[in-house]
Parts: sequence; C-alpha cells; structure tokens
Amino acid sequence: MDGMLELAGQNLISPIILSFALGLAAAWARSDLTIPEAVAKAMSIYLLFAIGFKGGVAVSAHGIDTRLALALLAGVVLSALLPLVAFALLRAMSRLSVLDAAATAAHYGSISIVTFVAATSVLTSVGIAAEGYMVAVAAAMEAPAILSALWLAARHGGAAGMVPGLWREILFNGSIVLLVGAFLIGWATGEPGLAEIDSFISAPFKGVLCLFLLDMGLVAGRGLRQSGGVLGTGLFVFGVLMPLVGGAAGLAAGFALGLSEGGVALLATLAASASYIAVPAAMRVALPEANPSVYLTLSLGVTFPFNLTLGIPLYIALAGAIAGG
Amino acid sequence: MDGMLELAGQNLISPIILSFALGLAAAWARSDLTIPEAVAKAMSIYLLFAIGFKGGVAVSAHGIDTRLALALLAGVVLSALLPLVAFALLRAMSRLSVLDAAATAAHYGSISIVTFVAATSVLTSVGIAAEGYMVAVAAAMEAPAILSALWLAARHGGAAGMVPGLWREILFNGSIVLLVGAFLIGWATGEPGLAEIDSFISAPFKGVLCLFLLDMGLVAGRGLRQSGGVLGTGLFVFGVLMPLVGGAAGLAAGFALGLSEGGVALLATLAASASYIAVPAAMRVALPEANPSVYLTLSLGVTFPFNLTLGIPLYIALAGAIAGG
Amino acid sequence: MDGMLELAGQNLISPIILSFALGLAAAWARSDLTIPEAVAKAMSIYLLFAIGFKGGVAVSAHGIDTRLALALLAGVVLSALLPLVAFALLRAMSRLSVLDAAATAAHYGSISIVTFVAATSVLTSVGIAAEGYMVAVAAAMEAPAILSALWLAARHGGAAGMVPGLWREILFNGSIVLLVGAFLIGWATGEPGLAEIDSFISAPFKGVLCLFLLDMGLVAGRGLRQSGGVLGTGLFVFGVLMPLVGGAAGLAAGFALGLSEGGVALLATLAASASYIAVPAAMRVALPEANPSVYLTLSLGVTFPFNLTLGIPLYIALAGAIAGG
Amino acid sequence: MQTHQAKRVEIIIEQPMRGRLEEALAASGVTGYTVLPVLGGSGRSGQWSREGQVSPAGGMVAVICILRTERLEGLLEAALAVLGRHIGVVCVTDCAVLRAERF
Amino acid sequence: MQTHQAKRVEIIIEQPMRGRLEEALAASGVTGYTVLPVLGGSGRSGQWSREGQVSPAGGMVAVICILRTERLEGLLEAALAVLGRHIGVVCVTDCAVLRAERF
Amino acid sequence: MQTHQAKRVEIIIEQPMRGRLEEALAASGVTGYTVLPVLGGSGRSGQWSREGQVSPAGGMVAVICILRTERLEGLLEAALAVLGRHIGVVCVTDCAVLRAERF
Ligand SMILES: Nc1ncnc2c1ncn2[C@@H]1O[C@H](COP(=O)(O)O)[C@@H](O)[C@H]1O
Ligand SMILES: Nc1ncnc2c1ncn2[C@@H]1O[C@H](COP(=O)(O)O)[C@@H](O)[C@H]1O
Ligand SMILES: Nc1ncnc2c1ncn2[C@@H]1O[C@H](COP(=O)(O)O)[C@@H](O)[C@H]1O
Ligand code: NA
Ligand code: NA
Ligand code: NA
Repeated sequence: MDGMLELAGQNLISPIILSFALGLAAAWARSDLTIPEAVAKAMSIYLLFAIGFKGGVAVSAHGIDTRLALALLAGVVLSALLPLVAFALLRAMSRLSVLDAAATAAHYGSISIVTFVAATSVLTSVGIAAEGYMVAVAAAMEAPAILSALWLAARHGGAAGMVPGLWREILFNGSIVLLVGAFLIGWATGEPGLAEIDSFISAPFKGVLCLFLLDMGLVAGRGLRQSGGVLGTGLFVFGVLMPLVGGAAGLAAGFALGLSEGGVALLATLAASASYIAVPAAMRVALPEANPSVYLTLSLGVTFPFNLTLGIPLYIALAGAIAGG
Repeated sequence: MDGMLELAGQNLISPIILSFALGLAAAWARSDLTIPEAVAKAMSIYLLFAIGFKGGVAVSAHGIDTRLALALLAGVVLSALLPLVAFALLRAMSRLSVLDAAATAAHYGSISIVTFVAATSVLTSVGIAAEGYMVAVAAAMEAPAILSALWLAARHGGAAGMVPGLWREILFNGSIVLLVGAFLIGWATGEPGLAEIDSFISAPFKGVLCLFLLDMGLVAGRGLRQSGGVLGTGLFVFGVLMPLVGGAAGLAAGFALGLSEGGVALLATLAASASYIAVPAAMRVALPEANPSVYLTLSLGVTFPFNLTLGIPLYIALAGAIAGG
Repeated sequence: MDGMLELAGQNLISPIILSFALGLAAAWARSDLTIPEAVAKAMSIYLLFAIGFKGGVAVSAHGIDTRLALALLAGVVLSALLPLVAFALLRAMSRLSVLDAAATAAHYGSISIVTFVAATSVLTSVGIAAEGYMVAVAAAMEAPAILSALWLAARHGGAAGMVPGLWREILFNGSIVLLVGAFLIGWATGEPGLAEIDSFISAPFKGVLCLFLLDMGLVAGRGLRQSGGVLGTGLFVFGVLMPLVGGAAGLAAGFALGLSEGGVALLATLAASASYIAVPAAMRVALPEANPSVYLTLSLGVTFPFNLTLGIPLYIALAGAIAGG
Repeated sequence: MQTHQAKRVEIIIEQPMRGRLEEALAASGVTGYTVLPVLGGSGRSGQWSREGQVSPAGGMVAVICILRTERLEGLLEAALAVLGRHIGVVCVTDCAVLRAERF
Repeated sequence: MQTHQAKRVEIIIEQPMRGRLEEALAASGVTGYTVLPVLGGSGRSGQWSREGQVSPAGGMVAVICILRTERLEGLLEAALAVLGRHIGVVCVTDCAVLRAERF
Repeated sequence: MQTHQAKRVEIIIEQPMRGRLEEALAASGVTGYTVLPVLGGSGRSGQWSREGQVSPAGGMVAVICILRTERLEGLLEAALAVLGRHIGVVCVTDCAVLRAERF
C-alpha cells in the first residue's frame, strides 16, 4: 500500500494529470480556452494509432501466448456482464429511469481507451511490462456492453429492439477499426516497422497525451458546469464505486488467466473505465430518450478523473500484490 | 528483377502501405473512421514543407549541377506531352467523352506529390541518393499538363478557351508555392537551417506519411465505393497502363539527362503519377462538365495504389538497371 | 553594433523569418495557400504550452529570485502606461479618431506571445540564458493595457464604460490561462516532468514555429492587401517607432530591476511587441466602432514583421550592451 | 430573371443519425441536399458545443434540401420516420430557385 | 403532414459577442437555437476570412432560431440589445415546422 | 420592432468557384454576404463529403446574401454568370430585416 501511495502521489503531480486539472480549472473559471474539434480528433487518432501499433509490435516480438484467446474472451464476458451489475446498482442507488440506467450501464461495461493509454504510460514509467495484446482486448471490450444494455432496456419494457444498421456501426466504429488496424500493422511489420516510425509514435506520445487530457479536462469541466444539477449524491457515489467493482472484476479475471502483473493492471483498468466516445454515439441512436447529460457527466466528469488520479495507481498496486513477482 | 521483387515485397509490408490498406479496408467496411479535413490539410502542408526544405538543403550541400535546368525542362515537356498520349489511349480504350478524356489526361501529365514522397522514402530506406532539385522538377510538372488538356478539349470542340484568372490560380496554387518556397528556404539556409528544424521535418516524417496514407486510403476507398460503376474495364486498364507509359518516358528522359540512379527513379515516378489535388480543382473551373468521379476515381483509386505498391519498386529497379552503378 | 548586425543578418536568413516571408509572398501573389483555422489554433496552443512549461521548469530549477515580483510589477506598469504614450503619438502622427487611437494603443501596451517566442528562440541559439519567469511577466502584461485604453476612450468622450463580463473574459482568456497553467505545471513537475515530455515540447518547437510564422505571414499579407489603403505614412511610421519606444522602456525597466542580459532583452521585446490575438477580441466587444483593420494591419502587418526581423536583434544587442557581462 | 417556386427544408439532426437521414432522403426521391456543420446550440435537452469533442454523440448537423413543392410531402414523411423519438428540428420555407430544371 | 406556422430568425454576429447573444436568447425565453460556423464574408467593414486565424476577433457565427410567432418580438428585442453598436445582421423568415410541440 | 422587407439569397457553389462568385457579387453592388462551410451533400453528380479531403475540388460552400429587393435582379444575373455551366444551387427567400440602413 505504501508503494501505491507513492505511485498515486507521483501520478498526481505528473504533467499528464496536471494538464487534465488545468483543463478542469479553465472550464471552471469559464475561460474561453478551447481545442478545436478537428485537433481533438487528430490527437485521438494519433493516440489510437500509436498505442495499437506498439501493442502489435510487442506481440510480434514476444509471440502470442495461449492466453490471448482467453484474455479476449474474458474481456468480452466482462464487457457483457458489468452492465448488469451497473444497472442493478443504478436502480438501487439513484432514481434514474430504466432507459437512463441501461444507457449508463452500457458505458461502464465498455471501456475508455484514454484511461487505458494513461495506465500504459504509468506502467512504462515504473518499468512494469504488459502483454502487447491488451490493446486487442481493449477493442474487444468496446461493443458487448451495448448489447447487454439494449437487452436490459428491452427487458424492462423501455425501448424497441435493435435499430437496423447499428451493429455494423458499433463493430466498425472508427476507434475500433483504427486500434485493431494499427495493432495488425504493428504485428505485421514488427520491430523493423517500429524503427521506421518510432520517432513519430513514441517520442511525442506523452506530450500529445498531455494536450489531449487538457482537452478532456475542458470538456469534462464544461459538462460538469452545464449539467451540474443532473447528478445527485447517489449517482456521484456510483461513479466512484462502479470503477472499483469493475476494477475488482478485472483484477480477478486477469489473475485467474495468469496474465502478467502489467496485464492484470490493464485488464482491471479496462474493466474499471467507462466509455465516452463510442457508447454515447450508439446510445443516441438506439436509446434516444435516455438523457445524455447523465451518462456523459458520470463517465467523463466523475469516473474518468477518479480512474486517472486514484484508480490507476490502485489497480497497479493491487495487481502487484496479487500477480507481482 | 530479383532485387525488384524483394523491394516490392518489403514495400508491401511497410507501415506506409499497410496504413493505406487499412484506410481502404475501413472505407470498404463502411466504418465511420475519418480524418478531419483540417487535419488532412495540415499533414499535406507538413509533407510539402518537409520534402521541399530537404530538397533545398540537398541542393545547397551538393550545389546545382548543370542538369538542373535540363531536368526542369524535361519535366515541363513530359507534363505537356503525356496528356496527349493519355488522351489518345483514353479515346481508344474507353468511351469517355472528349471532355472527360481531356480532363483525365491532364491528371496523368501532372504529378502526385505524395507518390513522389513515398518514392523518396523508399529510396532513403534502401540508401539510394537522388538530386535534391527533383522537388523543383516536381513543382514544374504540376501545371503544363493542364494547358495541354485545355488545348485538347478546345481542339476537339469540347469547350470554350481559357477561363480568366485560371493561370494565376494554377501557377500560384498552394502546393506549388509551398513546395517551391520551402525548397528555396532550404536552399538559402542550408545545413545550419536543417539543423535547427531537423527534429521537426525528419524524425516524424514517416509517421505522418503513414497517417496521411491512411487518410488517402479512406478517401480513395469511399470514392471507389460511391462511384464504383463509373470505371469500366477499359478505364481500369488505363489506370494501370498509363503509369507504366509515363514511367517509361520518365526513365528514358532521366537516363538521357544523365541523372543519378535515384534521380531517374524519381523522374519516372513523377511521370507515372497522376495528380489528385491541384488538377481536379483546375478542371472544376475550366471543364466543369467533365465528370469528376471519373478522373478522381481513376487517379486516386487505381493509379495511386498501383504506383504505391508495385510502381515505385519497379521504377527504382529499372532505374538501377539502366542508371545504377 | 557589429554583433547586432551579424545577429540581424543571421536572423534574416533563419528558416523562421524566411517562412514568414514565404507567407507574405504567397499572400501578395494571391496564392490560395492557406492553413486551416483549426491548425493555426493547434500550433498556437502547442507554442503557448511549450513556452509556458519550459519557463516553469526553469523557475523550478533556478528558484524564483526576489526580482520575480518586481518584474511582474514592472510588466503591469509598462502595459498600463505604454498605451498612454501610444495614444499621444497616434493622435499627433495620424488622423485616427479617439476610438481608433485608443483601441490601437491597447495593442501596443499588451504583448505578442509569438514575438516573445521568436526572441526566446534567438536567445537560445546564441546561448544567452534568461529568467524562466519571463513567461509569467508576459502573461501579466496582456491585460492592463486594455484597461488603460478603455480609460482613454472614456476620458475623451469616445465610449460608454466597461462592458459587463469583459474583465473575466480578459483575465481568463485562453492564451493567458494556457500560458500560466503550463508555467505552473512546469514549475510543479520540474526537470522530471520535462524529461517526460521534452521530446514533444522541445524537439519540434522550431519547426512548428516556422509553420506558425508561415501562417502569420499569410494572414498579415492578406490583411495588408485587403486594407492597404487604411495605413497612411503617419500610421506606418508609428508602427515602427512605437516598438522602439516600448523596447527602450522595457530595456530601462529590465536594467533597473537588474534582470539578466536575456531577461532584459525579453522584457524589451515584450514591451516592444503588439498584441494581435487577445486585445483585438476585447476591442471588438468594448469598442466596436473602432476600425479593426487599422489596429490589425498595424500590429500584424507592420510592427510584428519589424520586431521579427530587426527589432529582436536590436533589443538583444542593446541588452548585451547595457546588461551583458 | 426566370425563377420557380420551390420549398427549402432545413433539418437539424443529431450527427449519429445523419447517415440514416441521408439514406431516407435518397429513398424519398429528392434530387439533392447539402449538409452544413453545426458548432453548438441549445434546446430542451441542454446546451452543447462541438469544441474539443471527439465523439459524434452530442453533435448535430443541418441538412438543407431544396425541392419542388410536390415532393415536399414525401420528404417530410421520410424525415419524420428517421427523426422518430430523436431530438431535432424540421423547418420548411417557401423559396424561388433559378435553374429549376435541376430540381 | 401537420405543420405549424413559425418564424426562422438568423443572426450573423461577431464571435466575441456570441456568448452574450446566447445568454440574451436564453433570457428572452426562446426554447432553442443552433450556431453555425462561418468561413468568411464581406460587408461595409471589409472582407474577411477565418483561414489561418487564431484570434476570435474578425470571425462571425450564424445563430439560427426557430420560434413561435408570438415569441418573435421578445427575441428581436433581446438580439438588438446585444447587437447595439456592433456589426451584424438579423433576418426573419416565415416558415412551417413539424413537431410544433417542441417550440 | 421596426423591420423591412428584403430578400435572402443562398448560393451553393463549388469551392474552386468561390473567389469568382465573391468578385461578381462585389461588382454587382451587394453590400455584404457571408460564406458558410459545407460538410457534404448529394446531387445529380453524386454524393460527396469533405472528410479527409485535401483538394478544394469536390467541396462546396454556401454563400448567403441578404439584400434589398431592388438589388435582387442584379445579384441573380451576376450569380448566374458565374455559375454558368457549373453545378450549384440558387435559392431566394422573402425575409424581413432589422437595421435596414445596413443593406
Ligand atoms: N427552436 C430551435 N431553433 C433552432 N435550433 C433548435 C431549436 N430547438 C432545438 N434546436 C437544435 O436542436 C438541438 C436539440 O434540441 P432539443 O431537442 O430541444 O434539445 C438543440 O441543441 C439545437 O441545436
Ligand atoms: N447583406 C448581408 N448579407 C449577408 N451577410 C452580411 C451582409 N452584410 C453583412 N454581412 C455579414 O456581416 C459582416 C459584417 O458586416 P458589416 O457590418 O457590413 O461589415 C460581413 O462581413 C458579413 O459576414
Ligand atoms: N436540391 C438541392 N438542395 C440542396 N442542395 C443541393 C440540391 N441539389 C444539389 N445540391 C448541392 O449541390 C451539389 C451539386 O449538385 P448537382 O449539380 O445536382 O450534383 C450537391 O452535392 C449538393 O451539395
Ligand atoms: Na468498463
Ligand atoms: Na504524371
Ligand atoms: Na507591448
């Protein structure tokens, strides 16, 4: 636990966290600081490409071990089951309608790739290695949660069934395609490929992450301000409790699979994180009556900062305790 | 030829080509992956600036040899004459109207700077040097083809003459100005200038090229899907045949001029490549009735991928055979 | 003076200045070369973040000396008083109305961060160190000039008083928040923080500055063309004279405070520079009848190029003469 | 100058629904439409802005369709079928067009 | 298809004044509006373009507000109070809307 | 509130023709216009989108011009002269403006 406190402390004064805090503070002070939409998208494309590529190169270097398929399966199962837990908690802890609860639950089963990236970056800086294929697990965890949430909504009489065309949209959404594509390119080209573009995808990586987190702080801060009233105490507590539940499930699954210390920490992070890009878009199509400010504020304004600051060091410390040397 | 096959094979699994393939695949799967217009433009500005600057620095280092003027002249002549060949082939091989054939021919006389950049990057990675002033030749080859095509259109009764103001637009179009301007800056500042900004224009170059090619794959793939019907077999064959014709002309001219192995390969690449930025815009102004989906699909969807994958290694191998040590 | 001439000469053929010249030339030739708005903003965000961060790291390394508070105070006083001088000169030298003169005066009291960045970059390349907290001084100098100008306008019966909400807008405008925020982050994380993101904020810095200056050349050149008639000789002379006045005041203040040679040069540069981002926006809100093409053309089209080419080497040479070893 | 009466329909719709609307418009037989970007806005579901956003959720686009009056009914039905329970606005204006053969 | 008469107001206003206009609109009781980006334009104060610009000064946005006719007067007063001495354009068109309960 | 009858003209034109249209508008004596970006669209010449595009070809812009009724004819002639054989749409709507002295 000492290590964890130190890691958390170190983490809190890293440029990455402080950039996010700057964004929050600027939004809170109603500064007109903004990052153009095209630039935010460019940074997200860069991060997805780089993290996917590096994962693929790692796989090409170390080979895939037999756990890849199991890890993918575990990711899919976590993504599909966590919404059920989230839904039950939400119905118990808040007065959200069935639709709002189902839509929110989908976010918590799915994942936030930038949380994953931040965890990777902390692992790298403390020198803990992880399986390269965890980015493939991340991609596999994006979609199943959506299906569970739609099932929940339908079961509780909340909404019509599946919207035509939605499946293709979810499976081939931009971030999955880019992440998986870059992973495959990294795998195919291996170390020689990495050598060609390393100075693009490695050297500026953390700096881009800083500016991206600045942007996320701005967006989260504005969201919190504009829809401050939307979250009662129950929801707020859920936003901190649910990542702990998900993180515990991820830890257990990673440990059961025999992943490395880093791999366990990453699976916990994925399970603990909540989507704020792909799932919101899917919910606008499939459950349009669900209130977006509930799930966006919760995911981006509460759970994301929690994971970024306290969650990640905690998952890493716990992974070390249960799976570490 | 063995060397060529190896080079082609190596080329095919480079991150650059695979990024383009990822873009094509994503478009084909109707993924919503997109690169914002502003970001695509930023990458193109970066690539033009970097390639122009590096060419200028090379000239400042090695001096201009007497062949510079001849190479520029050869470029202009190739650009002006290749549209006549292309037009004749198009009229023979397809049922394109005079206007469509003339507009398409303009693209094949002119050049694609990203094809040039990709060839440069392959040359660098196999360690073959080329004349720095080839970027100036590239710039000189952008415009003459347009004049030839307008003359073809007018001669065959297809269109009114020159549109007022078009010449200034073509000669001072953004990519020419940026390429030539960066070339002159590189020339003026030389190695010390390069030292100041090398970590900006060299280190990330290949990585940016990957993302730019991802974007081109997306755009080309969407173009192919949306106007799939437009290309019959004849046009498709033309899209592969014409670069070979142009490439052969470029090889011959480069050899006759006594360019270096790399220079011959680059001149062949330029002659083989087809414009997809400057010429389409000029054609919309001057020959508005010509169907843009014909020339864009052909240039970006057929000829560009052909050059990128097979053409460039072929031109390099042939340049080595005729001009190599 | 010899050293100054050499520095000025060297400066004039640096990629940075030549990029600006390329932008001017492209605009003058009515090229369609443009940098998308989102990309220009991204580069400005990058430069502010990098310069702020590096300043903060420098402070964390060398400690704050007792002069920090005095330097901030001097900056505020310069920013507040220089508009009075500028206003008097403008009324004497041109036929600007009270409102136009007051609005223009505000720009000259405030600062241009890119001029500051360019000066920093010249200092670095000639190996002269400066106080890291000068970026904080830069931030402190943005706003006071606006208050003085509004006071001038009100005093001369030109306009209604303060617009509600304007103060918050000025104090928390995006560039101040980002510059100060990055400064604080750099201060808090120090050298270890810098090590994490150095390859992002240092290596590509000068190259980004080149492209940003290319953009500024384009914007300035278009501004000069579109409102060429607006500046008579009197205004033009003011645009060159006022930076010399401001620069002299900055030199004197810096010397009186006992700043280092580099610090004196930077304070002179700040005092000599004229805002073209934050102040124009504030003037559109507070003094809407003032003609923006006057102050923008003057600040961006005359004073900025003057400072970039001749002013900065001059201020550095003079700082060396009065404060140098 | 020869002009012809026509209708201008403006549909403000959520970005994730844009593709579905475009398909429905094509199916309803309109000959053309144009999509404009939107920076932000406000409505009963709150205020929003695209600044810094990565997700298509929480963004809208404006689709403008100029068409012959006799095609209006078909378009409105198609639009309403897509809008369904979704947020969004449909607004129809009388207008006159040049080059009526294009519509 | 059931449509209702309404008004479409388009306000082209300087970007630095956008926040003030949005506040005034909200205060005047309109239920919604949409903000479109503007690339450039021309007027008595000259020609301008957003290309390459960093400062919000010298940029404009177009705010579109569709509302019931009885609310028009209030909105116009609010808009005019913000526009004041500032440059900008206000243009009102008759229109018909679907789903009138949303306005 | 005092309003005045005017015309709102919306011209959707290819980006490479934008400069020529702006010059023609200025020459025809209009006092102002505003250019909006366009994301994509569809017409007889197919579907298009600006996403990821570098070339100005295959892009359009929307030019909005609000003007006094008596100037309409001049503007339409100028616009048509530029449009010529080019693709594009011209649509005219009646409107009312505030601050009529500005037009
Ligand atoms: N009356 C209106 N006029 C213009 N745009 C509107 C209007 N009402 C809603 N919108 C747009 O539609 C979005 C969703 O509206 P709502 O369903 O009311 O939340 C808003 O954020 C606006 O962008
Ligand atoms: N008649 C008009 N039609 C459309 N937009 C206009 C008109 N007049 C002015 N504008 C817009 O408002 C801005 C300022 O106009 P002005 O106050 O005349 O300089 C112009 O640059 C245009 O973007
Ligand atoms: N009826 C229409 N309504 C709105 N925009 C249109 C219409 N027809 C064409 N356009 C726009 O003009 C472009 C060219 O149209 P077209 O000449 O029919 O191919 C289209 O891609 C649309 O952006
Ligand atoms: Na999760
Ligand atoms: Na060619
Ligand atoms: Na100053």
